[in-house]
Amino acid sequence: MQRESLNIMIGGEAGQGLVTIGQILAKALVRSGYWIVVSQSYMSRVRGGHNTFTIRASAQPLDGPREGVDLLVALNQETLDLHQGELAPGSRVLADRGLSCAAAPCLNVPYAELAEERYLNTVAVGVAGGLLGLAPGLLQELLSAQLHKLSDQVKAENQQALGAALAWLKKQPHDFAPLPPAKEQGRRLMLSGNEAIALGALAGGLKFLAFYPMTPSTSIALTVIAQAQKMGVATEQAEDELAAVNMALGAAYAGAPAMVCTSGGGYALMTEGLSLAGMSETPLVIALAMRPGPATGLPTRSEQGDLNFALYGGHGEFPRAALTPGTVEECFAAGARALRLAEDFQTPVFILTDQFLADSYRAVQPFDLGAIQPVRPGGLEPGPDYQRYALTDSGVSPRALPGFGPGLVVADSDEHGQDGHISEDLALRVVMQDKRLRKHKGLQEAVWPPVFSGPEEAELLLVSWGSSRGPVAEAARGLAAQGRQAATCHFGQVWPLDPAQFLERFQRAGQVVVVEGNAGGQFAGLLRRETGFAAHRLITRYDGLNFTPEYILRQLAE
Amino acid sequence: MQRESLNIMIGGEAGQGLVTIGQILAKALVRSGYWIVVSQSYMSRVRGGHNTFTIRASAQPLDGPREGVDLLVALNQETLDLHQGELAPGSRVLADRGLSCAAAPCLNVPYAELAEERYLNTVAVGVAGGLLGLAPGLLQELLSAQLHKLSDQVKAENQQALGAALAWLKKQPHDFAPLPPAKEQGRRLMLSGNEAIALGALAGGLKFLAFYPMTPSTSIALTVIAQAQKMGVATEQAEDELAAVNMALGAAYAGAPAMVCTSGGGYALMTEGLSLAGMSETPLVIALAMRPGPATGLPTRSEQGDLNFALYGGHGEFPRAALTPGTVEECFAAGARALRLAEDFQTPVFILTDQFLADSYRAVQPFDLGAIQPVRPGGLEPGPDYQRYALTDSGVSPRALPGFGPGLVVADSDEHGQDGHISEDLALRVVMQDKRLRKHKGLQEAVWPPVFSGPEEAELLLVSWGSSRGPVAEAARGLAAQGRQAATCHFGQVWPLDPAQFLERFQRAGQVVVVEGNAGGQFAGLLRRETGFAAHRLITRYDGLNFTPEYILRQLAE
Amino acid sequence: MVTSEDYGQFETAWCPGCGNFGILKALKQALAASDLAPNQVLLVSGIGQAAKTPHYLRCNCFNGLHGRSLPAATGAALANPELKVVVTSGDGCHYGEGGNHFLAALRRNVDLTVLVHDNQIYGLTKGQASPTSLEGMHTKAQPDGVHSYPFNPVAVAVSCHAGLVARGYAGEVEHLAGLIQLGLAHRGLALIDILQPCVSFNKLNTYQWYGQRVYKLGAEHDPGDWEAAIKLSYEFGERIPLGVIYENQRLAFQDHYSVLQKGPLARQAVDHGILAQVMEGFF
Amino acid sequence: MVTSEDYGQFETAWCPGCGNFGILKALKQALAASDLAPNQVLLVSGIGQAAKTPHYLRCNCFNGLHGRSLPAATGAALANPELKVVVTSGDGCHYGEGGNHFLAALRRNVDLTVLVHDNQIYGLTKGQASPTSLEGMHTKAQPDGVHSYPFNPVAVAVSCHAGLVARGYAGEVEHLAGLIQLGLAHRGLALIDILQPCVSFNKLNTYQWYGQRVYKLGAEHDPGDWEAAIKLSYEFGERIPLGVIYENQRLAFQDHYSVLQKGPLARQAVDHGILAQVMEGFF
Ligand SMILES: Cc1ncc(C[n+]2csc(CCOP(=O)(O)OP(=O)(O)O)c2C)c(N)n1
Ligand SMILES: Cc1ncc(C[n+]2csc(CCOP(=O)(O)OP(=O)(O)O)c2C)c(N)n1
Ligand code: SF4
Ligand code: SF4
Ligand SMILES: [Mg+2]
Ligand SMILES: [Mg+2]
Repeated sequence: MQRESLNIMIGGEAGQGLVTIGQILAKALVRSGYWIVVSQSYMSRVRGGHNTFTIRASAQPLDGPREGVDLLVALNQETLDLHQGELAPGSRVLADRGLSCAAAPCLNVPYAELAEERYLNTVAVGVAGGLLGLAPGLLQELLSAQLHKLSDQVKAENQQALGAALAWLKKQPHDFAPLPPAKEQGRRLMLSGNEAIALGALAGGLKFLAFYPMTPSTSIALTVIAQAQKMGVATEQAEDELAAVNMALGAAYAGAPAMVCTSGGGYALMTEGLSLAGMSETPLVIALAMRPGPATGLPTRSEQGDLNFALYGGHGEFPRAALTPGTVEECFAAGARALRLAEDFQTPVFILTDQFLADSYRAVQPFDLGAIQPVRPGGLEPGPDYQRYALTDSGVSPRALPGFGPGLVVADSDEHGQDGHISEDLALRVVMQDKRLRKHKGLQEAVWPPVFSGPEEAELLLVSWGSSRGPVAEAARGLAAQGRQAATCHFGQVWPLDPAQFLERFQRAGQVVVVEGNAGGQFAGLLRRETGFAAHRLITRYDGLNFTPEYILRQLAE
Repeated sequence: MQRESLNIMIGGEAGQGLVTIGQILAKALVRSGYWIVVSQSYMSRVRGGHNTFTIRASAQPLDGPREGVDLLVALNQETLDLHQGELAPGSRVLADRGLSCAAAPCLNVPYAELAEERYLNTVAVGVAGGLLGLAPGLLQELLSAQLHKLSDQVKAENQQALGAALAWLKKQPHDFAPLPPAKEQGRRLMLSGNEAIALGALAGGLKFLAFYPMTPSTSIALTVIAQAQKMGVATEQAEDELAAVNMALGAAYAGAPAMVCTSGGGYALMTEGLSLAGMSETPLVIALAMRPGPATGLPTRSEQGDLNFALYGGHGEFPRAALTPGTVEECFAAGARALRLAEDFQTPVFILTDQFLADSYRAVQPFDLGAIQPVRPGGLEPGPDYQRYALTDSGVSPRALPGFGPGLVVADSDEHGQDGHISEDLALRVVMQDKRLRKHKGLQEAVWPPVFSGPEEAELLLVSWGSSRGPVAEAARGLAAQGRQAATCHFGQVWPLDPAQFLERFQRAGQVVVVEGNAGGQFAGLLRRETGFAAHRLITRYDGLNFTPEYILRQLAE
Repeated sequence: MVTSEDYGQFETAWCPGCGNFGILKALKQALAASDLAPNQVLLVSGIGQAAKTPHYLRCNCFNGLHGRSLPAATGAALANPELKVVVTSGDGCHYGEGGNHFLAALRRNVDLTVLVHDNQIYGLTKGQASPTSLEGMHTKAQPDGVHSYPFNPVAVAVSCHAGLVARGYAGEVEHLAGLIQLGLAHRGLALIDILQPCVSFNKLNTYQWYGQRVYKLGAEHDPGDWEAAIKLSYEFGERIPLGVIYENQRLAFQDHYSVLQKGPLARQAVDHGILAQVMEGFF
Repeated sequence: MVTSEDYGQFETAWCPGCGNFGILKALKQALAASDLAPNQVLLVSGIGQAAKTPHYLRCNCFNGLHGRSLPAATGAALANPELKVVVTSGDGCHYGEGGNHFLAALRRNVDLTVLVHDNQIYGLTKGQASPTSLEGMHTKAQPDGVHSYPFNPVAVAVSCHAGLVARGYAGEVEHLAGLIQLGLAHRGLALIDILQPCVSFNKLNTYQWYGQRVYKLGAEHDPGDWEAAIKLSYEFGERIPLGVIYENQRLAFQDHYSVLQKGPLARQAVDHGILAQVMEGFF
């Protein structure tokens, strides 16, 4: 039996190192030419509990995760107990000798015999890698890379453990059906959504990042910080989110393209600064990685519940844009694009992601950096008569940087005149508010259009934004396989909307179903508000998990 | 010539005491049986600049302000220069001797001769009061009340100044047409919108108030604070708005019905706490007095620009209600009502007001306090098995207070079980989120229905929320006078909406015009989102001033 | 007689070996020794590993937002003066996100017992520097080392004339329980900054590191002597004093409120008669 | 040579007699005496009467949010090390709404000159207590008097080892100008807490009140002596010292950033070649 795709789940307690096992296996799969989609599920604790790292792999391109487990690498009995119900036909379990599983054939690995306890992870990599048919040399190489900072002895003992695992496996009779060999794919990166946002932002010209740690956004910051020196970026962990956003605004004003990253509660604290970005016309990128709320909610899980808050957060009215990447490639593009939009329109721009996509590793073709023009603010020298808020048709005033010329750059949080100085002239207020709001048109013209796929005249049109893109694409494929005329439409940007890009096709579709990870149908509400179009149906999810095609199909079948 | 209503404007610098003059005249008018609507316009400074206090008075009930000035009490030349264009036919100007006005007959008051400079305000009260035909005894009485804390000598000198002013006026030939005498009205209060919110909240059972000063919300807090000891309310000026909202939540949890008051930027800082109110199911009233944004904007002016932010502020999804009083009576009712809703549904409730209504004094019939049942939280003793978040059909769990019984009251910001303890059970998450969101239905059933007036089958239906109620009512009256079939619909509560209460009538109307004080048409957008109904037309205002009937009629005529 | 067992025994989500276990134990002991029953006690916390504490003992609990435990506790204390309000959160919560509330609470001298589980790191978010992290400490978020001067909570608390200021150590449970008991007995804000090893992320300030440095203050130190306290509060290096560093008898914040003399606000009926009198002022 | 006149003369929205006028004058003098041209200087402020200052002199200006001037200034200073960044806001802004940023900025020791117009009141919002209001002061918002212990910014700054800590007085313009000039010259955070009479709302801490108490520190005080500085920082009562209370030579925050050695970030081109190398780590 050969499979179209394979789900490998590594499960155990926090602190058992399952992410390390998962990353090595995932990278080995990518290097071997497979496509992957990783889903990580973890609890809000550092040790104990129950976490999983699941890799879906295929020799064909993949759009999203699937349910079911084909290979379960169980680091403890709890993993077996919790996940045996998900085991698919033909699946196998890898577990330590003492552990037992009724639902599927179990390879009981004699971990203790094969290596010291602290090399358990390495043994697991070896056995699982072997079962998956991954080349031993590749596993060795990735293991060394993983261990590059450690002592020679530790390295050697690890390689020994790997060898022992592979040798042991060879002697085990098993008929686990691996994936078909993959085509040679050339070199590809393995990136999570958050890493891609960070790298995209660096490609786009990021020069300043401030943040306050908050799951699931922190890895954006850590990715930037790790490269900050090399890339010439100034970063700072702020004392709170209020500081983070105001630092970013100060930096952006002074010429450093700036980003903050945060999650719901931290974003709440940034909304006053968001409004200041709107008023002071300071470029600002906010990467908002969503998790289930309200309040602290489920801090390590996924949700798309903060769309409304992103669109309407901040007091008063001002233009903004919201990018909602659905793939890791789109995350990278969004990182660069957000900086460009923020700079070109001098206003805040969101990148909305969620825990699922943030932590989801994928195989990605190398990016064409040459196609990205990094932002360079303040080409203009402030001349002696420079006016920061000069009136223009587009609403965008030529931007100059303080200290870069003889003139002065005056930015203000109060209503102000073209020169930036505080004013209580009420007629001027209207002129300046109209100026700022005019930028909406430019943002709308620059919008990333939604991406349709599938038949023009669809019986069913599944609409996604953000991370539901992949599951929706897979669900549509499933529907097509059932012979249904299913199309998809993905919004990689949800604001502004340009109805000309989609409305007519929505109106033509038999049934329009919006698929989004919240309870309220926030995007569906936005569509109706902006176009009058009421989606025929809503598929929501708010249990902290990402969508899967199976979930969507089940809902549709109800 | 006798007038239907009269506009009295007092203008001068901040620090010249024009509010004192205005308040005494306004109260004298109220005591004399007139109806009043006050509009205050002031700058963000303590001394200097240009402020006005305008009283519209009539022997008939009034709904809102009007443009034009019939009596201009000018405390400086600037007032004359700025406002002479607004002088109506038959108007008069009161000004000091040196000042001049070309546009209308000017009574040049010899202030320096009539009293010492520091009694200028008293002289102005005397002359203006005399012109308005107010009883000297009444003016004397109100002046004493105003001065009750001062020395006998100062009191005597003030009364002397008043007498001198009245005597001087008697000798001046003038044909200023005052208002017709008013009917005896019984005792009425003179209250501003903010005072009414505060008193309404006290009537409704307010026991705790935390705030951080912010125009135009501060007077709500100051009104409560002035009565706190008497009414048994604990109040505190917090170190910031983050503290204010979290103090209120702690107090509410522990059994004190609690309110915060703030304006846009301060509210932004409260949105994280708002979300906590939603998650922890803690009653919370937020009085949000709006002013033009974004950011600091125009801190002392009016706008209705934060509706979206009130409705969608806070991360995650949770139920809420938003009251939008349009009159001072509604402000009082909203103060009490908000506490009731917050307690009954254990969720945040907004009172949205704006600078215009906040500072607008009106004549108000005494309230029937007997009709208000003050909130008394925690009738329930926590028994040994008390569960703070017990599941119910309504979504509302019986609330008990910590320390009031043997059981324990556990409130949590994380997702939690019925017992309040943190949980990462994802199925439970859905159960609890559904429980919380079910409260929306109860809130919807309890909604204040919109108030229609005018013909059932209207050619034109003017829709208002919040402070635009009065101007819209007056505009409709103007249209009716022109023979047009104009009706109005006022939303004293904008969330939840129950379309059954209005949609059919909207659909029947010839043209539905939403009148709101922002640029984006936020309520119109909400209507469309929730009902699909797209208003035919939008009348907006965002120059910092309130609506007037004239403004609305001009816009309609365009 | 209340015993430690009345406060129950629960599974925690903490790492084995974490200093929080010692603090939890000491807290239960102190509550029992103070003869406080679970339903008389309110534990207020923020978010973090430390802030999970209220879920691990039987008591009333308001587990609020990261950094905002002090305002919530202040509100609760002003609503019901009969509750014994204890605040328990991390260094990140109190001195980072909540720094402004920390200053304000000290200055108010709210009658609260404030336990800061000071592990000099952000534990729950996996090991970034906290305000008390020492200069030069390396983390993934501070790969070049911490550049800020460490926050000295004890010094700032003494300088703001907080009611009682003490330092404890999670490795000295009995001593810590004693300090918490003193804190519970003190009327006014009692800050107990507790050195708390984080075995997962703080590889610098370990049990060994603390063990080599801490010493217990003896009778030679007079906590009533503010100048001595100020001086002592700066001792944090080769030697770290444990014990009560400062104590005064300033009026507790609650005691300024006459309404609180009448007990919990929820028990005081709203008097519409008085409100009617108040309204008289507006006629 | 830059002169005070280069900084212009503008109409203000302040009350006649306000202490802010003296501060504005001293600031202009100090900038001129430091030979800083308006386009080299960035004034960052929050919201309040004090925070309007940047509108009243010719210079670059970022007038941000109430309480958030320090983070904005920190960001600007990290983006362009060639700007001379001066922060000017009120006591409410810095010690109230922005208290947490104040602590963090002191600990970072960002190279900023921070002027706090300390009128011990909220001026712009018409007279509520500020963190530095003295206990017992009555206002409409505190009709029973202020209950909190007043915040001592100087003591907290010294305790956090801020670079330079000084106190000035709006009534002593020349002396204040000298302090600001020292602050501008100091590399690191220079806090200048400035006693500023508010003639409209603070009827307690008047010109007369301050005048009777202030005295200028002489050579007998060594700002390098931290212990002496700590002690002196608590002197605020019958006598109030003016002058530099503390100064150290800690590395300024910016000096930890190697990227800033290369000048303003806006002048440094993004190197996609290096990024391509970085990407190698992800293959
Ligand atoms: C507003 C906000 N920002 C960030 C977070 C994420 N967060 C949770 S715990 C924590 C730090 C915890 O550190 P500390 O308070 O020292 O507690 P510890 O885990 O070390 O006990 C952070 C940053 C949050 N929950 N809310
Ligand atoms: C978030 C926020 N809260 C409140 C306000 C209102 N506000 C403006 S200025 C001010 C206080 C000003 O006091 P201070 O900083 O001492 O300055 P001063 O006017 O005394 O110079 C306040 C509370 C605001 N602008 N923003
Ligand atoms: S991460 Fe540190 S503080 Fe958190 S539980 Fe583990 S050891 Fe304790
Ligand atoms: S209110 Fe006070 S601080 Fe503000 S300008 Fe007037 S005197 Fe100065
Ligand atoms: Mg910690
Ligand atoms: Mg002040």
